Amino acid sequence: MTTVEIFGLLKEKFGDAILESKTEGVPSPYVAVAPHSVLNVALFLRDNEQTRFDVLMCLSGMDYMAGKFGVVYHLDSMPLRHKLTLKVHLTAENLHVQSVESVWKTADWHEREAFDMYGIVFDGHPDLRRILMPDDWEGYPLRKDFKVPQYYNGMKVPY
Amino acid sequence: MGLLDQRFENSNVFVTSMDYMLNWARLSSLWGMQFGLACCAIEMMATGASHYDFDRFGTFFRGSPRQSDVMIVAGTVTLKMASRIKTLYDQMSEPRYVISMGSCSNCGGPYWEHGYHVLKGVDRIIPVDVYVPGCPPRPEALMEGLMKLQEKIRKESLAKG
Amino acid sequence: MKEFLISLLQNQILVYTVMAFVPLAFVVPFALFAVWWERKISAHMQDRLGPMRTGGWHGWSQTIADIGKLIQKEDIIPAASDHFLFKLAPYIVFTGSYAAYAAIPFSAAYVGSSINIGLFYVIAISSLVVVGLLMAGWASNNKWSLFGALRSAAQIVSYEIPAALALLAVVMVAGTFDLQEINRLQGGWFWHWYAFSNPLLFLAMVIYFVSSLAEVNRTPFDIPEAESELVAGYHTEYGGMRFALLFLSEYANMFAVSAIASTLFFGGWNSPFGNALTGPWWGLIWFVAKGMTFIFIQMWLRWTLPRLRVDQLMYVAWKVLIPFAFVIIFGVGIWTLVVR
Amino acid sequence: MITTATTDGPTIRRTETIPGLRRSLRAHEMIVNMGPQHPSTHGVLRLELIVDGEIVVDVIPHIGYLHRCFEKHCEHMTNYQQVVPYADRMDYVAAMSNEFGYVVAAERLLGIKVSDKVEFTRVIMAELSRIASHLIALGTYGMDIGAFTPFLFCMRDREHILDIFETTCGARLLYNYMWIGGLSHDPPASFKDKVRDFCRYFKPKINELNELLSYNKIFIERTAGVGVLPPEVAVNYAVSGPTLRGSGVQWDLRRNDPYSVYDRLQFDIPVGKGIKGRVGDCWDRYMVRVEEMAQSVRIMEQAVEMMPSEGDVQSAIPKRIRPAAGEVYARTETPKGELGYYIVSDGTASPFRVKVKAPSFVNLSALPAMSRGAMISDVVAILGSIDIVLGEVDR
Repeated sequence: MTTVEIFGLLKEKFGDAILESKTEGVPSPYVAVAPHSVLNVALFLRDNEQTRFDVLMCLSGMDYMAGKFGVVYHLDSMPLRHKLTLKVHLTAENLHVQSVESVWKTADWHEREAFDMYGIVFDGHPDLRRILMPDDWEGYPLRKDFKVPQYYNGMKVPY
Repeated sequence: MGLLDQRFENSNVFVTSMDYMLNWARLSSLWGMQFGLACCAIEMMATGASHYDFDRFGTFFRGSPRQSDVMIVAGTVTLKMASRIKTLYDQMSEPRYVISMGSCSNCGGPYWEHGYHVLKGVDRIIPVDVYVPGCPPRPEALMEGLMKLQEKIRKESLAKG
Repeated sequence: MKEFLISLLQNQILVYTVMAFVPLAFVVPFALFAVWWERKISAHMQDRLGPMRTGGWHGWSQTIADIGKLIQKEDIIPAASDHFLFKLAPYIVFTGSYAAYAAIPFSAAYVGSSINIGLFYVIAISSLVVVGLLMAGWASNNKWSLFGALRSAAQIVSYEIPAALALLAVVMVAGTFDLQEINRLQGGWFWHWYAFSNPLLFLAMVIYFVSSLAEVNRTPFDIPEAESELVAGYHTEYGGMRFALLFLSEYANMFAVSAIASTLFFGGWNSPFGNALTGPWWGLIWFVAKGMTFIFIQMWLRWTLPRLRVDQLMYVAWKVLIPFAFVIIFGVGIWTLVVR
Repeated sequence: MITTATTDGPTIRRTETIPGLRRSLRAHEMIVNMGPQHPSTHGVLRLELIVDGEIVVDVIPHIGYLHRCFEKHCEHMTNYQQVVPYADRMDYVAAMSNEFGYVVAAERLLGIKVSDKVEFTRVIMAELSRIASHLIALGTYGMDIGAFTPFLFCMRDREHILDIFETTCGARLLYNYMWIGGLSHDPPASFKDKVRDFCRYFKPKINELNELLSYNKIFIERTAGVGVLPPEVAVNYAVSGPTLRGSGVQWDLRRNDPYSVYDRLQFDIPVGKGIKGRVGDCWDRYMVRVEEMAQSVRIMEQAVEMMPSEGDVQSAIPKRIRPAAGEVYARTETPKGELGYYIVSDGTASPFRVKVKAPSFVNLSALPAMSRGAMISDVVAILGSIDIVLGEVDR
């Protein structure tokens, strides 16, 4: 199925939770979803006979600058050989999005990484801890406004 | 300055030959610590393997820091890893030596500018005896580094500190 | 030899002290040589050269330098360890492996103590090693060490049984525990050696050899010090001279089990060619050569085989080797009845 | 108060909830800390093993000891080309494959089509890189199981590959060879002969490895039936590469989502069949790698014949790399599995965001699922069989 068809399918099923779909002007078309309905959409996409997205290829946190954040899901279907990009847009005031760890186990570490790097909180994640950075690290390094600390545990960080 | 120190100021036959023996033993048997951090570790493995064969110098790798003499810091030292490297260094028994292998552990390497999680040089936490430049250094370069360390050990003296 | 020394020194205690140090004059150079030998053998099996630079010719003095360096190393005793046991353990391990040499007949003219229960003594005293290893692992207060020690205790205790049973088969044929006597019974050509004179004893030899590998922690049974799992096993926390002592006793142990194997199954100091090339000195040469052959096989296996898992190790001991050893003992009993 | 000292981090009380385990320790359990300096963690991985005697109750991987801020660096580069050296340093065992993935993604973003000569050279390089990576994986796996010699044999064969790389681009390990739109150097005149020679040399060596290690009784005992990863779990964890194929799923991006010129080449996709144990055990994963090396040789033999000798390898390199605002997700099959680059461009000369889906990162996340209930020695075997590279896990 193409992104347009999937968008139609989702719109029919979830209504307002599906925000928009861009299929022109960008190399990768995508479907945007509201943060509070990601879990249901993900479950639907995985289990529906027409979509069967059994693989979450990639989950990326995003910082679009000026207080806008996002999460991008790249889905792949092994049996049906089609792909889909899901996007969730967030604002700096409310960095909460549903976790899809229960749908795709692989999301576990990806979500921890997005939390570690951007501070995006995945509600319902069983074990949301920092994954790459040390536990006592302050700040979210991949945010565009991140300032490198001068010292960490007594070690000088900048060159 | 005590009497003993003055005695050893001028090297005599006994001290020099003793020094020679002890230094020879130390420099011929530099057991490395078996741990690699990043890319350079692969080159370190290649150095230890058949084609280059570190064992020719008497160097082979021990898993335990207690039994190793030289720590080859092969790769990028991150802030999370730094305290562990310090611990490992502390666990080694004297006389111990450190070879910093590769640009990353020398000075941060390609990560010197934006590497918010990279320690810019392992010499900020432990003393380094020999720096081997390169990204990664070729096995020949690492051997050269080891031989430089041997030269350094050869000049050490038991009596003169 | 003892009589000669007594007549020379006129003092029993002095003589025994001297006699006790004679094997040391063999063990220490042997260990130095064997470590170098192992490194060269492994290197040549792996398309390498091994030590080449230390001491000139093919790095012959590599191990001497190693020992020289280990002597100079700082003596570290971890703060959280049990200091007394930590210090004691290497000596116990070494004592266990060295004491076995007292009863090993190096030559027709030399055996430290020609007791009539020599074999029994060797089996018994070498168990002391386990105590030392357990002590080392426990006292280090390191989990990897503890794992290594417990594994090695379980392993050595288990493999003592098939080893002892296999040796018992020889004792049944020979009718004596005296190692010197067992050697004499195998005199003559090499087909008089027990391994070749009796097919059942050949099997017993195989069982003994496998078990002895486990007893000295060699691959494929090197799980107590499994590099890739337990870092260095029970001697993880040992450095410097204490480590050297543990290392030395490992090699001493290797030769001890090889010596037992060659004594019981391959005629010990007997020449393979009947009455040719015999005599005390030739006996020593034959004995060491046979022991070295076994050590070479041990090294060969070590650099070829992977290692077993701890439960598979127990499986091999209790479900394979011990039943077979019993079968062999039974068979030897019947053989002895029928042949005699 | 019973305390359990770990060599790393603070002392943990039994009554405290352990992060990652989400419960406190039971009375018969013990924490064993494996790594970051441990001979068999293949780098600086740290595993917290919750053990009951020798049985592993749970495994908590701790990563990030080699987090080198790859994604931050990408955002700070002055142009897209400068990312390539950093991509090299992610999976440093198979750097060519990483570059390949990045240039495929960047070229898709820019809409560049490169010549056949470039494509075939890249394919040959990537396959050589695959063999080099698998050799290290198999060799170190032998070492994990306790056989030291296969490792040295593998490293010896790997040197032949590095020689080819060295004559082509001058570097042994990290190359910066593939550029967006081309290659840094024209392959030398002797390139094809060298590759052919290598193929001829290498084929018998696979049998040597099989005789020495693969069909060794002890090796099979140690690996068969250990660390079984059922196919549906594997897919749910999105593991990829030999780890996925070892579970019997025939999925290879070179075939299923072809990029470059792989659709013009003939090769098989080996999958785990559970010959020695069950489908998806360590031995299957190991054997998939061995068979893949033979397939890589096959690909190279074809590619060498199909590769045109004439042509400029730098003709398609753009003078100024400035893609229009947009994004691309491109994935390629590296030795470790599916390597995905998600590149977002905002129309400037430097990438706005580069996210890497690293195969090792994902494969490692399935480790706890595989190793619950195994023994400590098995954890080492399982970890070796999924073949992680920490540079890629931590990026």
